[in-house]
Amino acid sequence: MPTIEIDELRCKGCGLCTIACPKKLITLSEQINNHGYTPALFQETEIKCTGCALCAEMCPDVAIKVFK
Amino acid sequence: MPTIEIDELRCKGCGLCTIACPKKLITLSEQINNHGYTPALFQETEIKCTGCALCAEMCPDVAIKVFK
Amino acid sequence: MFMAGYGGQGVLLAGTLLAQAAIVEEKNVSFLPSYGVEKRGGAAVCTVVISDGDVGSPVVGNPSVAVILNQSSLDKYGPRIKPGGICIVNTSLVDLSGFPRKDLDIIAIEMNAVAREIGDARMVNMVAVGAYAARTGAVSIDALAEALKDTLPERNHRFIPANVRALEAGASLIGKSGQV
Amino acid sequence: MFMAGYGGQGVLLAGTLLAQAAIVEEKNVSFLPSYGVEKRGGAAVCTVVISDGDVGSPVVGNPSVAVILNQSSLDKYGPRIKPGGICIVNTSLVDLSGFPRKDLDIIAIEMNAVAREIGDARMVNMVAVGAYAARTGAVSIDALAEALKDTLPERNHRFIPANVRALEAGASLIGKSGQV
Amino acid sequence: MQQVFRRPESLKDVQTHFCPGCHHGTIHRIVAETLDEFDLARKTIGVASIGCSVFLYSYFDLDVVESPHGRAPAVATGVKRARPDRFVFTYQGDGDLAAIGTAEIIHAANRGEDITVIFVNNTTYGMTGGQMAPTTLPGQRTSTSPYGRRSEKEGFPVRVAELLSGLDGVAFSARAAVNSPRNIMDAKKQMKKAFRYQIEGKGFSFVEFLSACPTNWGMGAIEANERVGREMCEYFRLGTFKNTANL
Amino acid sequence: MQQVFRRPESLKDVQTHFCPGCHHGTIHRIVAETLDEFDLARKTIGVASIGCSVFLYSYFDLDVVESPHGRAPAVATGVKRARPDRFVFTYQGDGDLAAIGTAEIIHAANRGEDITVIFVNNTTYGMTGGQMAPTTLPGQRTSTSPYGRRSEKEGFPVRVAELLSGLDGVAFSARAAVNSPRNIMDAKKQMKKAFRYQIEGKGFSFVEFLSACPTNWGMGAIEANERVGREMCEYFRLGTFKNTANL
Amino acid sequence: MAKRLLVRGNEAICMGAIEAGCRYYFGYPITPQNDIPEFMSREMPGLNGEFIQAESEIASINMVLGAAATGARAMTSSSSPGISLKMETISYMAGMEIPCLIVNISRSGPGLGGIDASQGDYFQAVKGGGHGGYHIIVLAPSSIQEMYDLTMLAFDLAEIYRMPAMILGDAVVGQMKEPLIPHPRPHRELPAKDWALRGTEEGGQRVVKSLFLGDGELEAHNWKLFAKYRDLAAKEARWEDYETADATLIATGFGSAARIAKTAVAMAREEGMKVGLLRPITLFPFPAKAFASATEHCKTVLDIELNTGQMVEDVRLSVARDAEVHFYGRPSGTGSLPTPEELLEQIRRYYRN
Amino acid sequence: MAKRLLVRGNEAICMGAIEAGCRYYFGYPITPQNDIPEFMSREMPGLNGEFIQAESEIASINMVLGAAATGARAMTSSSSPGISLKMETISYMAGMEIPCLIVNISRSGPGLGGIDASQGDYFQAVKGGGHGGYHIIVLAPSSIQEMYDLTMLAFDLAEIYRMPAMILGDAVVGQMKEPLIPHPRPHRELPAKDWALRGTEEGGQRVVKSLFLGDGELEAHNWKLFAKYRDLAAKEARWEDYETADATLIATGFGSAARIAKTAVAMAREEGMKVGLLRPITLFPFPAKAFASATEHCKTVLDIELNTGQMVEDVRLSVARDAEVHFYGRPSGTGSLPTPEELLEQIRRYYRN
Ligand SMILES: Cc1ncc(C[n+]2csc(CCOP(=O)(O)OP(=O)(O)O)c2C)c(N)n1
Ligand SMILES: Cc1ncc(C[n+]2csc(CCOP(=O)(O)OP(=O)(O)O)c2C)c(N)n1
Ligand code: SF4
Ligand code: SF4
Ligand code: SF4
Ligand code: SF4
Ligand code: SF4
Ligand code: SF4
Ligand SMILES: [Mg+2]
Ligand SMILES: [Mg+2]
Repeated sequence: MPTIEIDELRCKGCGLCTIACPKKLITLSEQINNHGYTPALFQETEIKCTGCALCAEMCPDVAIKVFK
Repeated sequence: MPTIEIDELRCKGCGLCTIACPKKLITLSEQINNHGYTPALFQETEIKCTGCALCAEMCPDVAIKVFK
Repeated sequence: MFMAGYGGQGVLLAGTLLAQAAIVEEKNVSFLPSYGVEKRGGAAVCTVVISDGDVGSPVVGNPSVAVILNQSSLDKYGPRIKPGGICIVNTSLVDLSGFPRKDLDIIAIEMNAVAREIGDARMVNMVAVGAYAARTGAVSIDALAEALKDTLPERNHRFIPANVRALEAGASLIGKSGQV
Repeated sequence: MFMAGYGGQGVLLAGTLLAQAAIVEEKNVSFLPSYGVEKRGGAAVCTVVISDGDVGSPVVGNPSVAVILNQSSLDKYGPRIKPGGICIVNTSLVDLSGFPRKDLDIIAIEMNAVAREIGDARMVNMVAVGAYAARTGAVSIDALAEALKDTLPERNHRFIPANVRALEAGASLIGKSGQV
Repeated sequence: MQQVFRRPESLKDVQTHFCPGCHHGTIHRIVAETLDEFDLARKTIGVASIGCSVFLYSYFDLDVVESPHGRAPAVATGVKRARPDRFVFTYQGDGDLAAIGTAEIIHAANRGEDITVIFVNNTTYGMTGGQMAPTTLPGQRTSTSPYGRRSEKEGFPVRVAELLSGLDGVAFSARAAVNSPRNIMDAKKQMKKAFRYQIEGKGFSFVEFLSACPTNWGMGAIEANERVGREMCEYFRLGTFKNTANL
Repeated sequence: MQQVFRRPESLKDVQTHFCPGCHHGTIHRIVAETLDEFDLARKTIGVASIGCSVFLYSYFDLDVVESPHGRAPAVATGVKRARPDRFVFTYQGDGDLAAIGTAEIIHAANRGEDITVIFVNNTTYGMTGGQMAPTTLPGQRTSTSPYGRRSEKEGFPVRVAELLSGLDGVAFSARAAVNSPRNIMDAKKQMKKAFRYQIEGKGFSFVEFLSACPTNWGMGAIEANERVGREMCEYFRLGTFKNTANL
Repeated sequence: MAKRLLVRGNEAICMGAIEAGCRYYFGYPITPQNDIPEFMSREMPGLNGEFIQAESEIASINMVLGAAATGARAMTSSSSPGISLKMETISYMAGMEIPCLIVNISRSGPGLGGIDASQGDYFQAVKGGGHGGYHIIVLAPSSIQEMYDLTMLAFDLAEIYRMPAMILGDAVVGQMKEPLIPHPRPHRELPAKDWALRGTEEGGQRVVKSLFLGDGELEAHNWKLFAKYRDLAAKEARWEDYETADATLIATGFGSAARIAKTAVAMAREEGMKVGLLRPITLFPFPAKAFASATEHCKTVLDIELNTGQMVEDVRLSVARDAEVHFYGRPSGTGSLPTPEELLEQIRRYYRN
Repeated sequence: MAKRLLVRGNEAICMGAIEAGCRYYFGYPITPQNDIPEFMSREMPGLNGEFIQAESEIASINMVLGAAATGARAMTSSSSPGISLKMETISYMAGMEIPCLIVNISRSGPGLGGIDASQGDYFQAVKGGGHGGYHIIVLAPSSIQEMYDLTMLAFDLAEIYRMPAMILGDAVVGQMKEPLIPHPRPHRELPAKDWALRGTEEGGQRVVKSLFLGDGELEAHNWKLFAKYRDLAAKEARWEDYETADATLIATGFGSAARIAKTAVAMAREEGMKVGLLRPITLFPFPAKAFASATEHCKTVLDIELNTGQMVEDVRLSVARDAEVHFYGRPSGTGSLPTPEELLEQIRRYYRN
């Protein structure tokens, strides 16, 4: 099943992946990480990740790996 | 009667007036002037100067006065 | 006086406020900021020298008072504080357990917590300044309150009361226990 | 040795030729050109120092020999010639009547006329060099003739005979009268 | 299961200093992917300019030379002439390329140097704190146009990709944006074309990237990203302005 | 009998240092006539550049400031901003304007500075002895392109009038030649239009003059004059490239 | 007590410039002096002045050249690499005798270096980094009040001597905030600007240029400039003298280094050492006589600079022949600003009773 | 006797550069050095090298930076105003430790000035006209043979010390023709260029830069550069000593001025005066020790320069404490080149038996 992995330490919480995902599977955390950012969280609902990698393409920090 | 006056000391003998005059009334002298140039000479023949000033317009050294 | 934290904690604003308060009290003062090349996430550091006479060097090698707002600042600047000096630490973000110096008067305040308590998490810097002022007497809380007018841009004057509350909260922690 | 004229008289070529001839004779030499900012009609001046030993200064304040090709050069440089020195003058273009110095060995040559006589009006510079060489013995006419090969670009080598004739014509004027 | 998206090899696995949502990161990745794709990384010499991208060597695993502000095209010219067998690119901001470096970019382009120029237009001087750039939009407030850019005194934004395409030496000139996955795909295609021009020795190639600078625009990352599509793409038309060999 | 052609008043009655047949003289006269015509001479500040026209102040009876090589448009910007009530023009060669001064001309033009730029294109560096210029024609031999300009390494001649007309700040841009009485008449018209733009406060105006440099082209004056019409006018098209107010 | 404002050094320069009547600012961004163009971009429009962010440092100094050639007070500011780019034009302006103000809030080098406070540009400023052997007036403030006052002075001296003037500061005096007492521009007799361009309707032709081709003309022009420099040295050298009268060691330095050194000197005095500070305020003209006379009695000088040794050459050229000049340098970069404690250590090292 | 060619100084530089293996020339026209780009434009194509007439002096020095960063021998040449424009990049190259050759056939200034021989750029060349406190190697030929030989030396020293080198000449040594004996480039041990860029396929990443932001990094880098300068002074100072052994007056000067002075000294000797000449060949490193030891016994020094006084500061800083240093300057311009007779007059003025 397609999925993604977000590198919490690389993520700067910009949120660009959240608007890129056509399935709206990514949100920003409420918690601040070590660098002071609120990183992105991947959470599947009944809608599943298609592995389209649009989120990863949008991520300026190359913080997302996509598997399919 | 239209005529022109060539300032011998300003003339650098470039000859551009000679090709500009539609009546071919200007030639270059054989004699070197004080600055080492062969200045232009105005000489009417049976053909007369029309005062068209084309020679003066062409002269880079503003060495020609035109009267009409 | 030396204050260090990370960008966004309001270190430079706090330093400016202190300097302005010194002016209110007709003292001499210098405020020297310094921050990393990166615009975000870098360290923010400033030195404020308050004096009744001439202010000499705006750079201080071994400050007698340091206000430390985050862990990396303690690690970096902790060793430089003058023996016998005062070190005011934001223990919300700093773990003092590994800090070796015993020759300092260490004042530990959970500044983030205090700030949250008074209702504005961003007021950590004001809590720190309040504590500093109360502990050292370098400037009065009144002068600080007065100075806020010149320090904050007009459009932020509506936040002055909140800032004053934070200053007072910081001061009161000193006042309460003499030594926290 | 100092040579001055106006641009177009071949002063720099003449100087280079002299320098090259000195090399042919295994002497030391320096050639220093100088000319006005304007590309045309300016003054052209050069200094050639020939020596059996080291050449020191390429700049000479009071040359012992001067070759003067036009009037303005005489006016400007005449006064600088070393007392007792030699002054070779192109009287085709220079009027010596107003020249006050009596302490010089003045050699007057109608160089333009001489050049025209041998058939090439542009050879004024060569006439001058020939006269100079003959008068001072600094270099031989043979060395000059030899040097022409290195001085003139390949495509002008066909003019070498004419140049040599001019050199010789200049020299012969000295030869003939010892002192013109 | 297979990894279908990964960090390109020529991009080092380190945290960048770029602000959250800064498109420099995206553009870095696109450049790195293209280098990987053509297997160029190990025969490349990169030319860094002065701006937020000055740390090129910290992020790209390439030989890199730093150049004085605005001079990267001249430096790249020197590199390429000395090592014509290497792949050479510059990476420059709009302050760097379109202001102080105007003469250098125009003449490197006009000579048709066999290099690739990557131009990041974020309508401001990012590194120095958001001053007005030659590409700042009319009315845009920056730290040195506090009342908004007044075109009658400060001129209009320079459209560099179009300007350069007017020079005979330019083989390829295009403008791309990275504000949406779709534009990113297009941007990669333009980057590939530009690289192919150099690989095939066909002359000067140029890609302008519209880029967000959330920090100096005083916007959140998402809002800044939207501004690129809304305001910038309108003034700076995306597309190919010159493509001499039709690659 | 009446004098129908005379030396313009703002041109001093002195011999110039220009070589025989050099078009700088003609262009000087055209500029002076236009100044006279609009009665501008006494409220003008001229900006001289470095090149054969460096002695502007010796020939024009105007207040003049000299500018470092290539920087005349920046100097003129400073003059005009400080004295907006004065008429300000620069007079620049192709080495000066199109090489070292590229950034300054492009940005003064782009800002739409209210100045007039007189650009003399003679396809070479006249004053320094005939080196290759950005405007040197393909194949043209110069002292630094001894084998002829090789476009593949040295690029193509820059068409400045066209290039500038692509900038929004430019109000008027034209190219003229002075190689025949007819072209001289046209050139005067272009000069007048350019001046009117500034007089009416309508923005940046620019006229490029094709010009002969017999000395460095290694030609007689007449032959050089002919080359302008034969070779230059072909590559550098005469005409108006921008005329925003249709003056 | 007059109203004291808490002002950043860079802004004090702007306030001084505006008070001095400067209405033309041309610049280009570079850290750590961006406060200056930013301040001027806010203020100039309202003052009927002009602010241009030019396409480069070269363009900006040439805009200054143009504006100043009309007699207007004009300025530019930059930091080290940007100042290097201005060298050609500064040489022109010196040769053309155009007054103006150039601010260098210098940063650490060479090359791109860093943005920390540095004094690596002393030679460039004082000896003439441009070609042709010229000098400009160089003032080195060490407090915010001086940033303000010396800016006004710079404009006046520039006009009196018809030459460019420079404020040479760094990130310490540029970024620091201190109380500033603004005051009206002090009155100084200024010569008429009979050279300024304005169109001949106001008189005969005026030409502002540096090209001199007549026989001997350029040499005479150079000696004329040289005479100005000597005049400046005689009349305008300024320095701060702090406790040197009985000193057996004199510390010296300029700008921010001197400011730090002063505290070290005070600390030394507290320890009973007879130490003083002689701080050049004008770097050009260099206060050579002050050094000569101070070293009549005090034979040990310790020069402190944020570089590997520049002003020390002028100190050595100025002191009495038998004086010893020591040097302590911290070429700057991140984390390299010396502290008063560190300088006190150096004083102890060379101090003899 | 080997074949002697009559060669112009500017061309001797080109011949030396080509013999030294330089195949990359980038320049921009300016009098009086146009022979150099013109020569190189003729020769480079046939030698499989590259000649670019760049759009400006700034572009040319940056092309040099790029080519030299790959380890190639590259050069540029210009004259004073053009050299001023290169200051920023020269500071970069010093900071980046890139070897290269810069030729300055300097002209009279300041500003546009004139095209006559001048030594007004000594300070700029030697003290570092760019920002940040760096130095470059500066060699001052005074004959055509030296133009050739020192050009080769400059390339080697630049590589050995990894820094830019400059030939500082003027129109006299640039335009003058003298016999030249060409010879193969002398062998010198050169270090491996393990820093040169070449693409990582030949090893790990290489970066050529001058930005150092780590704590203390830039300061350490500056001290490292400083150590090179000291090393240079110890190992590479070169000078000509002419009859100084028994001299009671030593004349000094560099380049063309020294050449003229040498004849004046010879004339003085002929008059029976004990006069010598000490001519620095390397201006940086300055041969300070030669001056110190020569002035152990000879207490009068007469420095002659084509400016209002520049090298004289280094002479003063170098001589024995009790030596007197006099200065005679002719800031140059049309008609201002001093003659040997004139300098002899100056020698007489200061000569004491
Ligand atoms: C000669 C010089 N001038 C100015 C600077 C300061 N400076 C550093 S980066 C920069 C411009 C940054 O803007 P841009 O090129 O648009 O890049 P961005 O940071 O926006 O990506 C400037 C002006 C410098 N380093 N050198
Ligand atoms: C900074 C600088 N670089 C180079 C020069 C030398 N120089 C003088 S005039 C000139 C160019 C002349 O060419 P152009 O601008 O085409 O004018 P022209 O003489 O052809 O009319 C040059 C390069 C200079 N004076 N200053
Ligand atoms: S791969 Fe596609 S579907 Fe999956 S999280 Fe990313 S954008 Fe959403
Ligand atoms: S785009 Fe990347 S950096 Fe931004 S929030 Fe998503 S994962 Fe984090
Ligand atoms: S005025 Fe006309 S006709 Fe008369 S000479 Fe001149 S060109 Fe010829
Ligand atoms: S055009 Fe003028 S300069 Fe030329 S020959 Fe005729 S009169 Fe003389
Ligand atoms: S300042 Fe702007 S350009 Fe620079 S890293 Fe931040 S967002 Fe990107
Ligand atoms: S060199 Fe050329 S441009 Fe200069 S005056 Fe002579 S002909 Fe005219
Ligand atoms: Mg930008
Ligand atoms: Mg030209």
